[in-house]
Amino acid sequence: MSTVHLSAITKQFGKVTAVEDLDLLIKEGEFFTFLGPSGCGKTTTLRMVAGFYYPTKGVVKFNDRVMTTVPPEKRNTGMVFQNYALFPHMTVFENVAFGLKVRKMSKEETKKRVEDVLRKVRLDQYAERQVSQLSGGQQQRVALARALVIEPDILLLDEPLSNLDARLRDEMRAEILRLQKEYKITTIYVTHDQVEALTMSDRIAVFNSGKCQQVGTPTEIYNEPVNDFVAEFIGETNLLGVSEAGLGENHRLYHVGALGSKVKVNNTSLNVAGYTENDELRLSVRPEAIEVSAQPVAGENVFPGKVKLVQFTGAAVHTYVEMNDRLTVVGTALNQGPSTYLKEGAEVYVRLPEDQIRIVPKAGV
Amino acid sequence: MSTVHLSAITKQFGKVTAVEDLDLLIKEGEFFTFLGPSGCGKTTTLRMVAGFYYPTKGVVKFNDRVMTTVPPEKRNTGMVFQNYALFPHMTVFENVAFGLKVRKMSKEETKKRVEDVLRKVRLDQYAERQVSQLSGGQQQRVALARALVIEPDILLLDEPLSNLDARLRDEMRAEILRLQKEYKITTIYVTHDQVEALTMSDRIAVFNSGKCQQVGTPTEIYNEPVNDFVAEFIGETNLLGVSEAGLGENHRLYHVGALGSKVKVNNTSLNVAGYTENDELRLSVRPEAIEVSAQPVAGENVFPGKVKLVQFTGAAVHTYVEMNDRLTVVGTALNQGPSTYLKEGAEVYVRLPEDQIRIVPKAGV
Amino acid sequence: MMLNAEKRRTLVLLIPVVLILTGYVLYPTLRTAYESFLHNGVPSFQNYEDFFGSKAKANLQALWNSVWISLLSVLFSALIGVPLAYIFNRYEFPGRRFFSNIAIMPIVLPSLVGVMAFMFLYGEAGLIPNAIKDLLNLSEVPFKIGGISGILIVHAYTMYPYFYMTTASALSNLDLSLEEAASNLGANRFKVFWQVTFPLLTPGFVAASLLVFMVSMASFSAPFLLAGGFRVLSLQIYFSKINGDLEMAATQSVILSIVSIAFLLFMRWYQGRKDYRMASKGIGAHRSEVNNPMLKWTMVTLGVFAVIILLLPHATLLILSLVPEGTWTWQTYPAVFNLENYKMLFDTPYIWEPVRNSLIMAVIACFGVFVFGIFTSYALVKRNFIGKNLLDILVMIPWALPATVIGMNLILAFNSPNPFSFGQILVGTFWILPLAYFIRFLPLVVRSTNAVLEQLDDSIEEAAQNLGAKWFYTFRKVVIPIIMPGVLSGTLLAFVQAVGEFPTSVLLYTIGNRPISIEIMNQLRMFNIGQAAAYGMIQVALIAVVMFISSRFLGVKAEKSLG
Amino acid sequence: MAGSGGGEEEDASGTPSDDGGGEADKSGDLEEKVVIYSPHGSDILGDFKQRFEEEYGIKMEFLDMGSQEILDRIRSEKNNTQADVWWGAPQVNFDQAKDEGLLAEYKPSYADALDDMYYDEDWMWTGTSMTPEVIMYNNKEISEEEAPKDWDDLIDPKWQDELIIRYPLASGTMRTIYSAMIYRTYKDTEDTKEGYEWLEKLDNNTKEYSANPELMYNQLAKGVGSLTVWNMPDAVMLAEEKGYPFGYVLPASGTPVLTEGIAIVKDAPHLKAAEAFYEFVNTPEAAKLLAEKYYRIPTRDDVTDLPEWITEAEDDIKPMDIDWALFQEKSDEWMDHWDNQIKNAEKETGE
Ligand SMILES: Nc1ncnc2c1ncn2[C@@H]1O[C@H](COP(=O)(O)OP(=O)(O)OP(=O)(O)O)[C@@H](O)[C@H]1O
Ligand SMILES: Nc1ncnc2c1ncn2[C@@H]1O[C@H](COP(=O)(O)OP(=O)(O)OP(=O)(O)O)[C@@H](O)[C@H]1O
Ligand SMILES: [Mg+2]
Ligand SMILES: [Mg+2]
Repeated sequence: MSTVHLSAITKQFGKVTAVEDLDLLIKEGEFFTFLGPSGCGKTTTLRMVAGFYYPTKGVVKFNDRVMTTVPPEKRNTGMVFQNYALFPHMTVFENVAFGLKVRKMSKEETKKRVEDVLRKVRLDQYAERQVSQLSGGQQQRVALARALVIEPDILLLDEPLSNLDARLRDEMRAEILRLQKEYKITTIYVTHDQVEALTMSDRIAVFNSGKCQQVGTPTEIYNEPVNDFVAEFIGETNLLGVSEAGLGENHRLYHVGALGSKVKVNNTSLNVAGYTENDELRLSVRPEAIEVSAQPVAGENVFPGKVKLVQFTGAAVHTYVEMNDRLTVVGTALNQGPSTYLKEGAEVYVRLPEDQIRIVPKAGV
Repeated sequence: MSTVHLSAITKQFGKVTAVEDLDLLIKEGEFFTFLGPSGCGKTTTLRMVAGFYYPTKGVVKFNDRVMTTVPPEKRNTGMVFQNYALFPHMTVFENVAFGLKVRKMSKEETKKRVEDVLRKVRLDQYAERQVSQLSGGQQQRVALARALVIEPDILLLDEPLSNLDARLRDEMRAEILRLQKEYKITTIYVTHDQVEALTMSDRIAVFNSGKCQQVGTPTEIYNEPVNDFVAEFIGETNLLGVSEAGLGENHRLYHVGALGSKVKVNNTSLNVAGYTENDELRLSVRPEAIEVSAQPVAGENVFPGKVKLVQFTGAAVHTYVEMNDRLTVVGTALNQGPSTYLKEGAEVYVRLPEDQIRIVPKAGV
Repeated sequence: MMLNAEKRRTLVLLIPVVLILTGYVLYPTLRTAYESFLHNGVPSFQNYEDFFGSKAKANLQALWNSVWISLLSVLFSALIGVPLAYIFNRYEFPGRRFFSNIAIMPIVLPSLVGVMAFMFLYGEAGLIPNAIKDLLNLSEVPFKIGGISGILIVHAYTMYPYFYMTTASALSNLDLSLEEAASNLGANRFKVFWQVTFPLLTPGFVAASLLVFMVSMASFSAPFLLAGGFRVLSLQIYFSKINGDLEMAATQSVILSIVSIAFLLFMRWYQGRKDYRMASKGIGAHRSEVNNPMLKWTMVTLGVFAVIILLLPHATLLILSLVPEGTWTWQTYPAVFNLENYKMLFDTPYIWEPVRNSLIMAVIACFGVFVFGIFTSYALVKRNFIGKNLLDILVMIPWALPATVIGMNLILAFNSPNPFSFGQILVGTFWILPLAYFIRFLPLVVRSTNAVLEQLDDSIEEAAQNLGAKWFYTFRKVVIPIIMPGVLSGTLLAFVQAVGEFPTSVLLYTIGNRPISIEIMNQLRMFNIGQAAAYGMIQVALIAVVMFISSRFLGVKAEKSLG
Repeated sequence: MAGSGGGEEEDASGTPSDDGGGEADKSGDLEEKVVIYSPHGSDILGDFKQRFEEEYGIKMEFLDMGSQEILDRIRSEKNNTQADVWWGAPQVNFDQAKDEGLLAEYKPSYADALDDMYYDEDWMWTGTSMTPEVIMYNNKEISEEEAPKDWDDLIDPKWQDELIIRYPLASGTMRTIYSAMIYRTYKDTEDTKEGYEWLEKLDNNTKEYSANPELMYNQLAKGVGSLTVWNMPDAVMLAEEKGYPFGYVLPASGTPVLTEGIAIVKDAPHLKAAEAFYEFVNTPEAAKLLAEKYYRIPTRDDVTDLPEWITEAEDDIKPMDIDWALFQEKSDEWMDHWDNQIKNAEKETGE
């Protein structure tokens, strides 16, 4: 029930700069996700919000209160640590009850709420176990329960579901979202699971090497990445180096070096990101947008190729098509049973739909 | 370069039975994956293979040697621990070099190989850091490098990529597979990421509560689950309770309680799992198999419904269709841009293709 | 301004620590240092000139002897204490608990009678050498202790518990999956121990090495009783004092402290080079399993054997207490046993008074060191502030100085009213002894607590704070329970030592608070070795009971965290 | 016996405390208690406590500790005096205390019965018993005939490794003996050379330096060594009381005789009681009791019916003529030399 405002935050460890000049405004009750490669500064940022690190430069505000150096226990945030940080000398119940005991809640009320949350994370039978006797995923759920049970103003979740199986993860996601909406808890979420990020978040910030690349809603981030880093990092994509080659009425032409030919792209802001003259350009096309077909297909941007590999991933099937010795593209189709898979080595036609291509600049370093 | 043979393995911790009566034969050079919900006994099994636990009952064999109580250091396995278990008093380099030093490898050779593997896990710049100064994902990669560098006979990986982002995970997967194939290392892999499991594995074992439910290749497991637990656990699916309702020439009829009508299913072993008379039956149909359309569609098993929720997950779009107040099914389509999404509340038609339905028995407890 | 809250907290923590240390350690020590710069009452460097000049030969030799004896004592204590701790804490075998309790019995042995028991046991006229001689019909005793070997053996025997206890508590906090990772990488048990376990126990070793080094630098009874002519610094101090040259004694004390402190700084540096916080993900405290029956029985045999050796001096003490006066003089073996010594002892009307005094004073002092030690150690390990090294030195000084010097310091500082004694003259009152014990044994608790705190991952504390716990609450409910094994082992050591403390007691006791050790000493002075031994047995029994109770009731809680 | 003894003593002396029958009267002008620091051990002290309390009806408290410690302690309690009487220590200790101004003057009623060897010229202390030093031997190993007869016999090479010596720096007895050995020639030559040479030879014959008497007795009794030098009362006591196989020889050429004394501590909080106690422990009856039961040779020449071992030896004791003031002045230096040069040269480790 707070906004979180980070302005011009920099954090250095000795000579290492973990976070650089970060500006973020997270709205009240928002579910906000940090995405980014390993070591890009997500945990560090979270810890500055929680109060375990003080920024080297910059200000942290909750609502309008400056919190930069307020000690952690006065911030009423609930955090799930990347390494869980469970209290080894306590049982599961005691771990979860800790925050309530601190808040001087009555015995019965504590018991009720702890049992309640343990049921939600499917650990009600484990209440009396020592935490060292739990499996990895069970420990992670204890950490989650411990942060949820205090119904904090701000919830900080550092990869809270990374050790859970898909089904349980679904349930936990639903539970977190339910609580979050119910109590309007401002939530900052760190995850490496893109589906998780895309389905749960109100907004997402994409980090790279301590810098924020883009902030936006999931569809914005996915469909309208501002640069090739975001395009490539979120979801699968085929990235091809291109250069401008002409302007049509409703479309633009780009020359694709690796294909040795031109590609037509709709001239909308959805298909062409903002860029300047000096930028190197990339063409990004998602595998699921690519049509791969054994028969010649009608339309623009059709190129022949040869199936190199067919990869089964459950719901989807990836088809790797070799266009020439310099270029392979991936297409994705839904899994409609083994009979529909293309054969490796088959000659195919690949279409890059002009309305689903996006031209982005190369990210600065 | 060993087979791993577990016969009739049971492991108990006091009164808790973590693994029960497990039989597995993992072939030489095979990439074998354990899948299963949190706390089902995956880590425990892995630890018995590594030699950290001794089975309460049963025998562990590598090739034909009984290894049940051979100490860990004589097994030449390489393990990535779920909790990393990095040596806090050593730098990244020293951590990785440890196994080589134990093997009395020369200084230069050690240096060469450590640098090599660190480059592969993208940590070459971090060689001299203390491990406490690394981010979670970086630590995990050190653990991975440490296990890979010794090129063991058997590689045991306990959720080795859970803290990595999708892109890095892809790279690491490729690296693991490359090494695994190159040196023909028998690999046992634990993961919660199904795409990972399905794309990497030669075979998969699905566990539930300490018991093995099914062993098979990824397509077998996905397309021909033996029971509803496996069907539901691997991938998304719609599960409907059914009862037998008749037998056609090439098809069978099942009565779906929740729909109040019959469904036609092809009568092949692909579409109907083995079951006995006493089994309760379930109909499983994957979301990506379901056709959802605003126009009435031709064919069998078409039912009307109303769109309840459209969920964007990146490459795919899930459509939740309410058939009646007892039943909602999910259909998945590829993301072809926001314009193609169905509207919530729209009247639609849902087809359950008869060749993509699978009838499975309910799993015993 | 940036680090306000953090700094304020550190400050609040530091103020009492600094105050107490200044008042009761620094101030008295400075008094002594000041004394060393007086020559016949006039300020000068004469004493130091003497030390390195005219008296250099003896002094430097004593210094050198002290140093290498101490280093060897550290080595030997480690050689005994570490393996014992490892075996008794790592392997589950029949009688493990019993053995592990016995293992700290040496520390129960009252120092003076203890060393004498050693001589009765292993000296040239001792029971064991003569028994072997008679059994094998040798013409000469096969071995005897005495001189340097004697000092080293006695040091190793009485000081290895420092290693044993700190190692044991550090082991209990060690993440076992680290060892598993090592053995998985192909390291055999030996390598695992040397390359992983051993380095990770560094904080524990550092603590123990410091304690042993300093205590043997200052050790008195052993060199004095076993090698009367052998020159070590602690004896030089004693003799200077006996010869009436207080200023020289002070000078020698200063030198001794400087050496000890140098060692302290060296160890701190050594430890500071690396990180020992086990910050791995989740909790990996799975206990390794041993099923090998061979190994198990080897352990049991080893255990039994060790226990016998460890308890022989106690047995000797028991024998001495049972031999009536005058029946074991020239005889090789005692022939008559009865309870006469005990009877004579219990006939004295005030027999229980010293026992009660010792207990009360030890309890008071231990309560003090327990509380104060935890806070001090926490400040030292988990807080950053300027002058941390200095504070650490201050804490260790009472341990670095010979006990007699501490006693002298206190006399000098508190035989006139000053603010730290609340305007009272403390010398000659009841409180001076508990205070002395408090000061002397504070380093024990601080060291052993440091060792476990070093291993504690910060994120545990952070988690508690994040859940809204105030610092103190976190400290009480999270930090303390986790470090309890370390704190308790330190406090237990302190208690045991306080009950038997002699060198400062003898300087400071009064009629009203006469402790056991003084009573033993008095019996010895009257040549009543039997009654002294009987008194010693009472002390042993007393401490054994306390240890038993604490391991029963407090140990249970501490062990819970081991999983 | 104590009761009647007390009465007689007061008759003879006419001490400040008035005579009178009742105990209550005796304690009339005394303070409620008296505090004694003494190294005499709880046996003697307990015995005297009982007798004194019976006689005077006030409490006697005692601290039982070594004489060196008493000195240290009285020194450290200077600002806050706790003790009234210091009973028992060699005269050197008292002299030192006197020099430091720690003692109070008191001339006891029995002053006339003391030889002037046995009191301080300023009456800061008086002697209560005397302690001649002797050569003590294990009579299971050495017969009476074989035993050395005089100091110089001890340095005969045939006793190589036969001597067990109490470590001299820590022992008043041994310091006195060692100093006396130097003083024998020093008093004429003003040179310590001969004395040092003698000590060097003694050091040669010494097998072990014992840290405390108990260990020395043990080593001697069990035959680790067979000879030592020690004081006569202890030698008698050990043989008669504790069953040690010890005999002793009074050196023919004379021996140092130590005086043990008593003194009142300066600023004693219970002065009257202190004086009463001072008198009480050196009545003839008390002296006799000490001699008979606790092997102390009285300094008073008016004690009769002494045990045989004292009367027999009385003629053999030839007190060495010693300048105690010089002793006190020089002995630190001499012992320092012994410690640094003599012991050093020969016996590094004492092994
Ligand atoms: N030392 C122990 N004592 C008691 N029970 C234990 C112990 N270790 C594990 N268990 C229990 O055994 C079961 C299996 O644990 P295991 O660690 O093998 O699970 P897992 O399949 O690896 O789960 P996850 O995916 O969450 O890591 C769990 O229910 C766990 O609580
Ligand atoms: N105490 C420290 N000292 C030095 N460098 C540090 C320290 N803590 C973190 N870093 C570095 O700062 C960078 C950011 O770390 P951070 O933990 O925020 O990464 P992250 O985004 O959470 O990564 P991951 O997804 O792998 O957990 C990393 O490169 C890390 O090595
Ligand atoms: Mg992180
Ligand atoms: Mg696991």
